[in-house]
Amino acid sequence: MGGWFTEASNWWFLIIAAFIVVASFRVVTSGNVVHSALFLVASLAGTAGLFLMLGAQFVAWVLVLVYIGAVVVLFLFGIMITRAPTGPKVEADNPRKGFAATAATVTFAVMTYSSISAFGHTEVSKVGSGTATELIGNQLMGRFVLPFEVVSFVLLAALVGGIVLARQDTSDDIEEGGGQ
Amino acid sequence: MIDYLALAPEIVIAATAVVVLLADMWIVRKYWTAIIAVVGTTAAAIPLVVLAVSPVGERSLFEGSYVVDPFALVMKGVFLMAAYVVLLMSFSYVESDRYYQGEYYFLLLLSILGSLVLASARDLIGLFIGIELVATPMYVLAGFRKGDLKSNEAALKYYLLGVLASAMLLYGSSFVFGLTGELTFAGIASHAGGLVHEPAFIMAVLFIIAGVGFKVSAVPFHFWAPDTYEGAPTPITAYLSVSSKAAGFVALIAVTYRAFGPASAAWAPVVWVMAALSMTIANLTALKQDNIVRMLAYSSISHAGFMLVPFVVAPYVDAAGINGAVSATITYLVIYAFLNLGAFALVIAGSRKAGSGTVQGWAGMATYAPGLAFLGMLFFFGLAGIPPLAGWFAKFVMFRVVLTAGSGWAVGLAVIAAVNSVIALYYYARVIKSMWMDPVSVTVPDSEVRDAAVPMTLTLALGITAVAVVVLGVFPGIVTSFTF
Amino acid sequence: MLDNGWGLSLIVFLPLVGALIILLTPKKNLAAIKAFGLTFTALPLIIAVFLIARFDYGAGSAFQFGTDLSWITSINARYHIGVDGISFPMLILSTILTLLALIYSFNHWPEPYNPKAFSALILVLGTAMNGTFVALDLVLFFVFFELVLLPMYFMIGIWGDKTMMKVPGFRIEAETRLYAAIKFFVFTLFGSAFMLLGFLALYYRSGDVAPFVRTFDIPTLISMGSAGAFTGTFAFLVFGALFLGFAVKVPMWPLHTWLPDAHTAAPTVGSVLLAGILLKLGSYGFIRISLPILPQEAQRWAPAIAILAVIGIIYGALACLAQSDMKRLIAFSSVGHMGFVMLGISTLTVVGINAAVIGMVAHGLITGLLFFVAGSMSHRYHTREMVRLGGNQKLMPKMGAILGFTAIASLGLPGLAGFWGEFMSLVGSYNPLAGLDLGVFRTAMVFGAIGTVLTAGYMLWMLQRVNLGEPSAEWGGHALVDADSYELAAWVPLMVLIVAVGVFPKLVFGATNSAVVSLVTKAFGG
Amino acid sequence: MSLVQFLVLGALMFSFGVYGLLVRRNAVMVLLAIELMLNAVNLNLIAFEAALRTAFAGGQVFAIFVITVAAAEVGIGLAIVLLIFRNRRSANVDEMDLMRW
Amino acid sequence: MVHASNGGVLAQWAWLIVVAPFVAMLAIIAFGKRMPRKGGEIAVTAMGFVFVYSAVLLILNIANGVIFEHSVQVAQIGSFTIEWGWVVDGLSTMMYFVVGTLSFLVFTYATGYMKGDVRETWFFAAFSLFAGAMLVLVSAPNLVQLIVGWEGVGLASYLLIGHYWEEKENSSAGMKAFYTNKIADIGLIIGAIVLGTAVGSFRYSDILDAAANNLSSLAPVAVAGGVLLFIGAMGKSAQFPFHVWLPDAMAGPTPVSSLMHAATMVTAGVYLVARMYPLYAGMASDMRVLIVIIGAITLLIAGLLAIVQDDLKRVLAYSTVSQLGYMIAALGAGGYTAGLFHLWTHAFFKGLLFLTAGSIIHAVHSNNMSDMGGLRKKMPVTFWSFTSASLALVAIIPFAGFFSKDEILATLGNNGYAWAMWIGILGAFITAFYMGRAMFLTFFGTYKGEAHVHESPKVMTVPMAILAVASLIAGWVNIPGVYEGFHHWVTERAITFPSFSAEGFDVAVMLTGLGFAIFGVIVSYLIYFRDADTQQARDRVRIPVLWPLLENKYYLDDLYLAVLVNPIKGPIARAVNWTNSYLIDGIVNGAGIVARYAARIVYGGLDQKGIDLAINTAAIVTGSAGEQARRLQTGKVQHYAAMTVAGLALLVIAIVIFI
Repeated sequence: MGGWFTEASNWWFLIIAAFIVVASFRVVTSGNVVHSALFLVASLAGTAGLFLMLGAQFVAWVLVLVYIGAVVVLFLFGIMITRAPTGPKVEADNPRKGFAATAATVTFAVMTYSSISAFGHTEVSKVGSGTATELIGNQLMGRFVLPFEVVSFVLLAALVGGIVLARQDTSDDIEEGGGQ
Repeated sequence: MIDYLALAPEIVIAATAVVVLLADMWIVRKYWTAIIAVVGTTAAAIPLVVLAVSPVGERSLFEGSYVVDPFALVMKGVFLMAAYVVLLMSFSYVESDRYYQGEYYFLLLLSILGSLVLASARDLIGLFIGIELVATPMYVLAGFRKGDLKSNEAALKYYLLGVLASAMLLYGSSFVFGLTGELTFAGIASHAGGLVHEPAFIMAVLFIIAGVGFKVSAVPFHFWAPDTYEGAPTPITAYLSVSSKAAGFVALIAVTYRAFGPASAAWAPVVWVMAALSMTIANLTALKQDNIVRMLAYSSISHAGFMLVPFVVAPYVDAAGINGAVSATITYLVIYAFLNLGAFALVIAGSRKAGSGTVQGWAGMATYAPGLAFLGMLFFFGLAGIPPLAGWFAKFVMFRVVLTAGSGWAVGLAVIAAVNSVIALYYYARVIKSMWMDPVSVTVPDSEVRDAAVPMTLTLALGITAVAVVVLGVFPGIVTSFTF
Repeated sequence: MLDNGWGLSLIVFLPLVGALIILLTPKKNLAAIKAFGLTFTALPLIIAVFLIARFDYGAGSAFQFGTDLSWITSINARYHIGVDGISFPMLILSTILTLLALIYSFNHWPEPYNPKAFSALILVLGTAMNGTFVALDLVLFFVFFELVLLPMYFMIGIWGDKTMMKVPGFRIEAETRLYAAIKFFVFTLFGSAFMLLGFLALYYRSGDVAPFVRTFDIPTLISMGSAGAFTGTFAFLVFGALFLGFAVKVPMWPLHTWLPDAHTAAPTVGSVLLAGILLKLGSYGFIRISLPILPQEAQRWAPAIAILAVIGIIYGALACLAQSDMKRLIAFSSVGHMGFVMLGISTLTVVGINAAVIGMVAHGLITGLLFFVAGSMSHRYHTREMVRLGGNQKLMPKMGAILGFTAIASLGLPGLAGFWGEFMSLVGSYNPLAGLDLGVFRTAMVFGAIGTVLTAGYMLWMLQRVNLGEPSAEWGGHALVDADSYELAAWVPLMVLIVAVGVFPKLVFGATNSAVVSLVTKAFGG
Repeated sequence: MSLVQFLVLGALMFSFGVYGLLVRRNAVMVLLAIELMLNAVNLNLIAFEAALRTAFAGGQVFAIFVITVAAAEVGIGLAIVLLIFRNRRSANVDEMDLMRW
Repeated sequence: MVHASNGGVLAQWAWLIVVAPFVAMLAIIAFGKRMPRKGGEIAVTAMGFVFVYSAVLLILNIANGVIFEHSVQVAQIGSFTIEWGWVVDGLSTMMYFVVGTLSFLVFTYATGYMKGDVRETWFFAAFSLFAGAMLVLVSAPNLVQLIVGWEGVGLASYLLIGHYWEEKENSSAGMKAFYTNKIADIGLIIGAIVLGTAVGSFRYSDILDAAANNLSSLAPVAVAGGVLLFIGAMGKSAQFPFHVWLPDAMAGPTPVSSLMHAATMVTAGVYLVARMYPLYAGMASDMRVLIVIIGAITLLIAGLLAIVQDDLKRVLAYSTVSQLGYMIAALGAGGYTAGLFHLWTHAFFKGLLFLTAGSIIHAVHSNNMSDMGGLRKKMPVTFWSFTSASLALVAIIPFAGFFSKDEILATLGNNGYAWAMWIGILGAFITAFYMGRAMFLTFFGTYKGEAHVHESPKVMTVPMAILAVASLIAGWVNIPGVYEGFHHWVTERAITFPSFSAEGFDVAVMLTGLGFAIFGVIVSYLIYFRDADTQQARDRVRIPVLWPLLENKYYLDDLYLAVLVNPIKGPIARAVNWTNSYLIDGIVNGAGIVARYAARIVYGGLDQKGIDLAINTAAIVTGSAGEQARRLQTGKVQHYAAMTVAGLALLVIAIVIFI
């Protein structure tokens, strides 16, 4: 273990990891939706940093763009529109914290245990020098072109579906439905 | 060079979806979108037939990550058939409520596309994307009765639990990738044998099975099903209970046999537990349901349990035995598909006539709608597995596989299944009893509502399924000639 | 042409065709419905009679008029049919009873009045019953065996007895018909689910024996079984599974409780067919499947079966003595009579099994007729409570006489059909298959003989309460219609047959004996 | 760097996600929690890729797909939440139990 | 079996006499109602045919003994063969004749007696059924056919006893008869099974040959089989303790009592024992003493019972039982001929007694002797017939009964059953006593009834007259030393018959028996003639000799009363009666009650509350389990998620641990 601290990158990891952990924790604990969203941004950013460390620049930037750029903004929109409680509220969480914590802990324990047992001694190689983005591009256009095409339909479905659902209909629809 | 023939069905469906979407912008009479959808679905069957008769037994694309083999073809056939019936069921239903018809059919078609992709997907990414494409439109469609709180709730529950499922699936997939460095099932299988006792691997496998378990709505991953089924528009419920479930089973077959086949010792016990729980808990709960759709939801869960039963023999049998098990599940799927689609079509027609979807509300239907009552007899007793209605053969092949495994565990499960099939009879018979033997319910609306003719398309859907139920019951060989 | 499978196939499926045609005929056209019903139940009987002439009684052990076509290739289940000396009489019986049942119902359409559906159900039932008796493939057998359930369920549930009854154990009251219908259904399905498991287990094992092809073919399995292919715990459990399936149907004590309710609730024709044929499916299954395929296990199980059978005999008789409801009494009498049948089977001897077959035939004729008469009487009196009846002989001499005749036949009077089954099964159980425990079986014989006395007891008692004495004040004045032409048309043939079989048992034994002999010699080495 | 450290971090994020999924009342917050879980998956994939360096960059490609789909899901999810909020003036998931048993 | 012939065509067509009654029955059911005599004539015709044919056969047999047997196979079951057939040999011809004659006469009588009855047609149909069944029984060459006839006559007697089923007692009496016989038949059936299985055939010939040749497979079961068969015989022949049904059987019309419950049917048991005689004489001889004991007990207690009856028919019924006791005892003691001979004579005079009783009841419209008296003048034919029959029964030389009874006593004495002989002699006294009593109470003294009395019509009196003659001469066919034809008839058997000769005259025994009989008559005269004083005047004129006796009969009376009569008439008889009606009858009826009680327990307790309840409880449990299971579905999505995660975690942990 001692040798572990001699690696500079590990120090970087510790810093980012701590940051991520705190942010992620706050995401699920803060009573304020907006704060949660912003904490999510933080933890995502941290993750992106780790990606860079692991040499996945392309994915890192995709993460930053797609998430921080699009998704979180989307979230904020959602929060605004739904006028979700923005101020800190006692009832932000339901009373089942204890159980939830236990479940989370168990999950964590299981995952950690099995991770260690499987990869206890595996090293991450070639820090910094990332996978050529070119390779990813070829793969996406070559071997994974079908999923790539299909995922576009997923996005299309999400788009259309989102519009259909979110769109404000004439009020009578609601009354008509509201009953049964 | 891509073999476009192999992809033709998917392409046709995708194209149809796009056409529907575009047509929806200009066409005023929205039912044209429906007709386009039907035409497209029918058209997609043509390349399927071509592929089926073509001498090339198995077409492998993209380095084996996408394969068109008899299994895939049969499943695609099932999906298209189910889609066809669901479309027929949808017409009158969607008209009757003020829906976004164009979008409705567009999303439905996309989901179908997803199931087609899933049938051929042979790597984790394809699996994931396929499942997502099947599910995502369904999240929307489940909530398509926007004004109806139940429908909203259905959508939300389905969505949240579905995403949770995806997360589990992905987490498991990531570990599988990490452990094997492979994404294709074949590649994974080549490593799986050595990893049987690797906790990480077992965890990954279980996470994946859990993720897929959502789709097949097997206990303990079934909770969304009853509520979503009840809340969603009935044709969508039918689709969920048949196609979506079938897609789930395709995925399950893919991961269990294809990817983790050599490690069956790791997952067979899990499936055993899931099967036993699904059959028992769902049946017991179904006993207490008054809402027929909800009852059917539980029944479909218990049927999922029955379909899971053949999986448990995997550790005990050779390759031929595995094929037998797969065939059994598929056979069950096909027969169940007809039965359940028919049942839901009946629910649409019956609820409209009886003005209620509860068992009591249907009381005495035989007196004012003998035809529907007769069909109800076919479908519900078919689901109960009473010869000569198709259901018996599904259970039959299932039992057959289990007993040919000849292991104590398998036989034990068979006994549980046998007892459950008796319990199941009870709640199916309850509906029949109410339809045939009880006095007409007071809630039945006045005569012109109740004597209104069943819409033509719905009648067609009922007819197709009913004929299938009887014919397949008497000549099950028709199914097995494809599935075995 | 008729004896290469066509004949039997027609016998089996003509009624089904008739049912479909009837479903297509308009409700109002009662005449046409009757005509079709008559045609499609009479034709099978005619063909059957023709086959009687063609049947080779010398080779009663061989399956005749059969055919063997592929059906479900993937699981090697075949459309293999044929009759031997054991199934042939049962087939004839079922064709006859189906026809008579239909004729009878021509002017006894039960409430709610719906001749179309009702006669269609009778026809479907006919197909199911005939099919079970000719099936020589386990899957085929299973399908027909189960197909019986649907029509009977509806018959009881829709046309059944509408009075309320207190359901034992539940706090609720239920309409008799509903309770009985579902009870019948669930019981039988429970049994047959395990029966199916048993079949599949056999199928699985049959792959380990030359020619190493898994098969459902009954004759093949029989030859395997008699060669000792199925043994050990496996076979023991399989026999148990089959036992569950068949014993529920027979019904054997203590699985009998569905029977009184079903019979009491069912409409007359339903009870007739239920008692006349359906019960036989179980005992027939024992003879056709359990015994020859699992001979060793049969020997292991035989004492248990014998004991249960005797319990059934005594128990059924005692239960009869406690009845106030005429139909229910007759229903319980079935438990006793089938007890004799099972006793005969359990002896595993030529005599015993012959006794079982003739016992089945006789019970079919006699109890069928009893239910007919009981039904007609409750139709007249609107009650089945024996305390309210009495003096029937005065009010309706013909019907009273027929009831008397049938009751006497039912108590096993020598010279009438009922006697042979009881007597020969006692003979068999005095001298069961070598190796079976003499003590058990001879005790069984004594109790069986006592059972005959009790049978006489409740039958004559019923006669006294129903037929004899002065008519109660309730009916004294009434002019009740005596047995009408339809009823006589349905009953006289049965009476004739009862006497004929009683005086000339060769009518049945002539066909069965050689079959049973070869069965026993093959399975138990004589 | 050891691979495990990343996996443990991922596990932690995932567990936080699970916690949030179970306790948050506001639907939007539940969605956030789910995003957290998906992100954990991404971290795993990238880490594994870094450890394995597969010829087809499987991990990273997979991650890209995950990100894309996740985005799509979020869109749908928010739409559903919006719809519900419109109909019942609340986005609290634990108030929705019209259908049970 | 000396000069046996096969009887030729007559024997081959003998099956006609079996079939004729059944044909008659069907004809009566078919056309009876439309005929002037309601079908009676058909029956009589058929019986006439039977009578003639049987007479011819008998003559044929006397001329040159006939031994003929033919069987038609009606079923082959494994090694067993079921056959219908008919036997024509000495024994059966004798029975044919008895049945034929009595049937013919009684049927004729009945056409008069039953005139205008509610169910005349029905009566004759059932009566013909009886005759047919009886002939089936008698003609049977094997045990199965015997059983068929046996139960057939049982059925007929059930139907005819309950002929007036409007009153519950009558139908109950019929049922009682049927049950009692059915119970005894368990013995018969199992016995048949035991013997049949041991020998491999139900044929008498095979069984008896086996018995004669000491077949090894038969040896172990011979005695058991014998006992079982005898139990059956006890039932049919109303032997103690199965005799209880016979008195109740008197509920039937008198012709029925006469033909079935006196002359023929009740002798079926005797016939069976005689038929199987070689078995009893041979391998099963160990149990013969049992037969004798049963016979002796029966004849004694039944005789005593007859004393205290007021119902004339019951007197005769008990007398029948007691006479049957004689026959059984004789057969048990080895008196094959003696037993059968008494059967023969008894058939005539007891049949006649019932006919006369019927004729009286017909006139008086009452069964009770307390309503009769002084009928001597009013119904002369009846009176003289009754007298003749009574003398025969009391065994006064030269009436029929004398010879047969004497032979029985002699047999008992010579074959080492002296005690039984003395019982028999005592029985003779008792017989004489109760017959005298019946005689005097009925025909002498003053008429105490209301109905206007008149002699019966010709159709009834003629048969009575014929039988009166018969009961005088019937005994002359077997006078030891003089003419022993009867002995030769009945020993014409197809089987190797244990050789013995009819008992010779035993003067001592004869005289004792006779003496006791006469003594009995005198005693009864002295007691029951008392109510003749109403007629003293006339008697004084006509029979002055009697006067002094009448004058001082009182102190004699005291003597008799003190010494003899009171003990017998009082405690003993009453004690027996009590035992009979409370103990044995009680047991029989009690059995019924117990069965009913058990039934109620089994059904109400076990079936409904036990098994059914158990099964339904299973249903309830399932239901409530469902009730619990559905509670999982709370409707809260986060509960679902939680349960899902928990379930998965549990699965993972379980598997990780267990694999």
